[in-house]
Amino acid sequence: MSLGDKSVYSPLTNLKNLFKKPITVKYPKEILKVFPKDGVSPIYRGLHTNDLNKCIGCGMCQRICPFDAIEMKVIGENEQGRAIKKPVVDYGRCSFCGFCVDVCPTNSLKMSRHYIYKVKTVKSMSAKEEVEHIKQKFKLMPDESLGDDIGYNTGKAKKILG
Amino acid sequence: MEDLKANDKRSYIDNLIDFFRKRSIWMLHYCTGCGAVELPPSMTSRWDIERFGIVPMATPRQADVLLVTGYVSLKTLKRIIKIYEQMPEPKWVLAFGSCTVNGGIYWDSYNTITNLAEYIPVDITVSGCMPRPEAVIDALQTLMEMIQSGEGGAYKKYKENYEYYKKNQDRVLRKTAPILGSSETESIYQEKEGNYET
Amino acid sequence: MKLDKESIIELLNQKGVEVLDLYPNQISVNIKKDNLLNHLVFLRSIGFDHLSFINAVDFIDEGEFELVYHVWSYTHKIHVLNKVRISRNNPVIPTIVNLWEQAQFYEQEIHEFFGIIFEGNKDLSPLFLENWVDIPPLRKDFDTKEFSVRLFGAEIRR
Amino acid sequence: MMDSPSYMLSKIAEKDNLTVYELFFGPNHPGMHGNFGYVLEMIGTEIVKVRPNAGHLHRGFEKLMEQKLWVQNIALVPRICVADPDPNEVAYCTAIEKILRVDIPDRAKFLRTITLEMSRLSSFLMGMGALAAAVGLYTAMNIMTADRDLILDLFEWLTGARVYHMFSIPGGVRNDLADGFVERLYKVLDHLEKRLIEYDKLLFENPIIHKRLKGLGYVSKEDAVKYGLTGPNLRASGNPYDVRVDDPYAAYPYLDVRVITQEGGDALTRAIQIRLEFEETINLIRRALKTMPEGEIRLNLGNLSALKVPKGEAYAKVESSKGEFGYYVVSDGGMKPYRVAVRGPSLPAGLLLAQKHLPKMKIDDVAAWMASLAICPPDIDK
Amino acid sequence: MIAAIRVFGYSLFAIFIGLLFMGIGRKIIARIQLRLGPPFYQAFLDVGKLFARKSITHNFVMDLGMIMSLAGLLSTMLFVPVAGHMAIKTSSNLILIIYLMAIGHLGMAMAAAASGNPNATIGVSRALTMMLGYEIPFFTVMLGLIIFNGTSSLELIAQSQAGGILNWNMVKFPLGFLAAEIALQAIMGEKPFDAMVAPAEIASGPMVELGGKYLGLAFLTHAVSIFVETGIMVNLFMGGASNVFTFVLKQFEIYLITILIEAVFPRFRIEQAVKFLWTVPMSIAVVQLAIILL
Repeated sequence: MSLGDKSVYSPLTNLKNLFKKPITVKYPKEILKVFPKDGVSPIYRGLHTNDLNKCIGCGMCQRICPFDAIEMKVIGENEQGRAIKKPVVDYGRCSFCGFCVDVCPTNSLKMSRHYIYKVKTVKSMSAKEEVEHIKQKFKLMPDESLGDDIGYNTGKAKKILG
Repeated sequence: MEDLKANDKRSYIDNLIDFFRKRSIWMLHYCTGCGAVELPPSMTSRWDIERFGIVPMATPRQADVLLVTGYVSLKTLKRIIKIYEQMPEPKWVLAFGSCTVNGGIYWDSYNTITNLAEYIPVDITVSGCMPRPEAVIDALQTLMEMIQSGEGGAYKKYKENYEYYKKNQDRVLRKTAPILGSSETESIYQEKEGNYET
Repeated sequence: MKLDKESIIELLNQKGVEVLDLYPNQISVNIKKDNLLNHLVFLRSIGFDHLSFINAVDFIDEGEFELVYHVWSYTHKIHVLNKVRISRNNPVIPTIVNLWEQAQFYEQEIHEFFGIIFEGNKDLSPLFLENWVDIPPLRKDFDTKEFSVRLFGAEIRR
Repeated sequence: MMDSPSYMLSKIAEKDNLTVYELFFGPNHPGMHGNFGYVLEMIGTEIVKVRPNAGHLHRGFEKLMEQKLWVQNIALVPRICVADPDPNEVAYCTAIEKILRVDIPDRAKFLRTITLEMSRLSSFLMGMGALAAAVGLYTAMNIMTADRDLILDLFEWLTGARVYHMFSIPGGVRNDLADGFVERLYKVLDHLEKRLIEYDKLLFENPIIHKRLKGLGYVSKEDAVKYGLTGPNLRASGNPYDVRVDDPYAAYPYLDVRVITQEGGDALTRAIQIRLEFEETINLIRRALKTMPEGEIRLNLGNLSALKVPKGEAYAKVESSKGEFGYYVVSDGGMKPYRVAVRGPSLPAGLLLAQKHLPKMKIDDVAAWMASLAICPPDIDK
Repeated sequence: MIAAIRVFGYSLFAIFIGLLFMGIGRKIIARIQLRLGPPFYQAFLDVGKLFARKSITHNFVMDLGMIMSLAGLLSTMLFVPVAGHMAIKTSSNLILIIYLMAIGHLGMAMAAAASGNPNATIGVSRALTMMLGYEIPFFTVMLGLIIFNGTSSLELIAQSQAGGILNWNMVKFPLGFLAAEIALQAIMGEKPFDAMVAPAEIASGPMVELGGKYLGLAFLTHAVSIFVETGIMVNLFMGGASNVFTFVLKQFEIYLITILIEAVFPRFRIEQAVKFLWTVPMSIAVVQLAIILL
């Protein structure tokens, strides 16, 4: 298409948009209907979910995480007396890159298609307590609760990071 | 208009004023960090937060809510504090992204702060390494509910804990202690009026 | 007229400059500090007129800074890395602002991050950092993790 | 210089002792794109002197990258330029692959090229929208940003994230096209081409746009090369140089990239240049999709988290929508890069041209001048 | 006493209509941009919120300036006949109306200049230059109408166009209407001529330092100015209606034209705007004047 020369009437042709249907996605009531599954993309990198009985607490995700967002937390002892460790993701550091999911040997750590997580201010707290409060609330131990809607799910078998 | 019913402890006038404040939040047109690239999609035709009455305004005087989107470098922190103090009451702060909680991906950088709540009171902190437009709209909806129920009062905290915030701000924005001769010079935590005031 | 890589290497060897052939269209050249200017003037005369950018690398164990002047020729489609080694304790090098004006900002940036002084550059004021009193941050002996923990209270995990 | 208005104005100022006042076209200004600032010394509405006030977005990338493993930097690198993240990933990976002297499989090359061109489309849309908003045409900005969202949906489908894709890794790309992706990509490209007619009518044939942008920020053909301008700014001044043709990478050797140049060099030519390149990018993606081979999408470089790049250095260039993005990577054979230096395309345009163009300009054109040069402050500060 | 109540009633009516038009205008612009847009009563919500906020003033000149600008506009409104009847029985002299309108803009200029922000002073200088720009073509068109009707009272001009559309001034003097329409675009500060509140250049010009109640007053001033300017156009060219409802409808038609132009055109630089205003609408108005005189 060649670029026409300038004329006063050409912008006025855009007024026909008045009679077209607006393309707004009315978010709280409607959601995105672009992908095979409604909402976000089928392989969306959202908040983590972790299948706690498949997870062997090997710490591979902790080593690959570029920003030390994952910390292995001891949550008990197994029969041989060795500590059972599970990853805790600090969403104050996580960049949602998905490397931890790529290197997970047992493919237990996955990323769900959920992305809403927020912390509101607490009126009664003073400023100093508030800072700690926010930092604590953003450290989540991923478990099966978000597992209903799996998004990014690769695992070591796909040999993405070798 | 169901949210107009006067609940017990707040008079009808308070509810009406909160309804006005809820339905016409004006945000400051200032993109502090990289999260600001998700604001144009939210403000324009596809997600359109103007249907809630949320419009970007040019100056702090006209703005109600300050969106801190993403990381905050030292220079930006100085401007954010100045802008926050210029905004008239009632004002709110939304912190987007992981960089405002625990430093995010620049936690070990020498030029970005780790937690925004140490310097100015934050109403809602949203997770996401750049929250997507739906998360932005969800955060703004939560802010609207907080305003309607009178819960959004973080700006009152700025006055109550002013010396805590001021101490943090001065600690960060004043000159940092030089490492060159750092062995004998006192560390900046002892708050001694050193010879830094050049 | 378009020269290919071999003839350019040939030309540079005549000038008494040792050339390393890195990649199909990239060669690197080590030059001394004092004939940096006329080397760049020569390169520019044979067609290398695009200064991509200047950057510095801090080889702390050899006690030297290495300044790399990236020059590209639109006609020959060749990229030349001109490397200059200067000592680390008094890092001084002549400026090339009168060859390319945008070098002014690259030199300001390098001065701010490495502390290298460019003789002849009128304005080496800091560009990015505000009232910074520490050692220039991009030097290898500046530890950004320790700085971030001390000033901003970052948590170190491992 | 003698007859320039600002010189005469300063003469008048001395006579009538008008004070030169400082105006912060600073970080918080609706006309400012990104978090950047100019301190303008002005008389009336005429700018006499300008001082750039950069550094608001400085996060010290080059220092952080020296402390992370080779593959971990992939999560850090796209954050350098927000509008156009993919060239950073591809340039960083190409530099590593140059040092490793490996050649990635063809399908990976094509996937990288398609993500680069899609990111170029989304950045052009945002650039044109920002230019329209700078002169007050909010309708164009609204519709262009909505169309840009369609491309972000495709990115979300291909890579899993809207803006920061972290899609290419040393040795190839992370995942392959989902089925149904190519059909939707064709549909979006046709929609954009249809919408282009509307943009022409609204923006490029608008007489007031021509009046506002004609002659603003003129850069001659030789000056463009001398000042180090690259990308659409260089080609709008008449120089037919494009990194995808001069120094091809990824799949560009297999595709014929048509370089568009225009004589003119002012803001209007740059705006039309971006529009023509937008149209050419759509056709380039279609050509790439047709000739995309099947096959492997990653090279097996062993365990990437223990990747050791041999001693050496390399400079890799990528043509982003704003110009030449360069990565100079130095490796000392260890697990972490010894030094990564990033060349952002907006530094010559944002800092040097500001000294050249702004002093004789009025305050009303600063926003339009900056949008026409597509200045992206994050890649000045890095 | 009755006059006081009528004046108060008229002012509330003008503010209500103005805010209503602003809300509907924003909705139409949103629909042109293919998006949903705010509810039509959004302007009332904005004004309600603004008056519930703390506001910061720099000096008393800023307070008085804002009040003066609203008072100036409201006083102009009193002299514009709305469907034949007016708040107080006076002559609705056209020249008096134009003089009073300038007071409103001067009030805003005084408040903005007192706020001390350089952006505001640049905005004020632009607003006054723009006033210079649009008044000359607008006066020429009115001069033509005054000469044709032999009277400068707006009421009589309106009555002279009674009966059918055919003898509306818009039909009798199409060129005059076109020139006045372009000038109206500048009077209302809409897009091609909105250099004074250009957010991208001078951060919303005169309203930079106005927050809270002052911005509320500025909103009301803008609402009344919409009512007044469209009212003048309706009386001059569309034969002021018999009852109030058709008057408001005609006012909305005029406002609709300005909104449609605003949605699809960028803004001129200030000197381009004045040059455009002094050449294009001015020449049309002079031709119209020549037709009337011959």
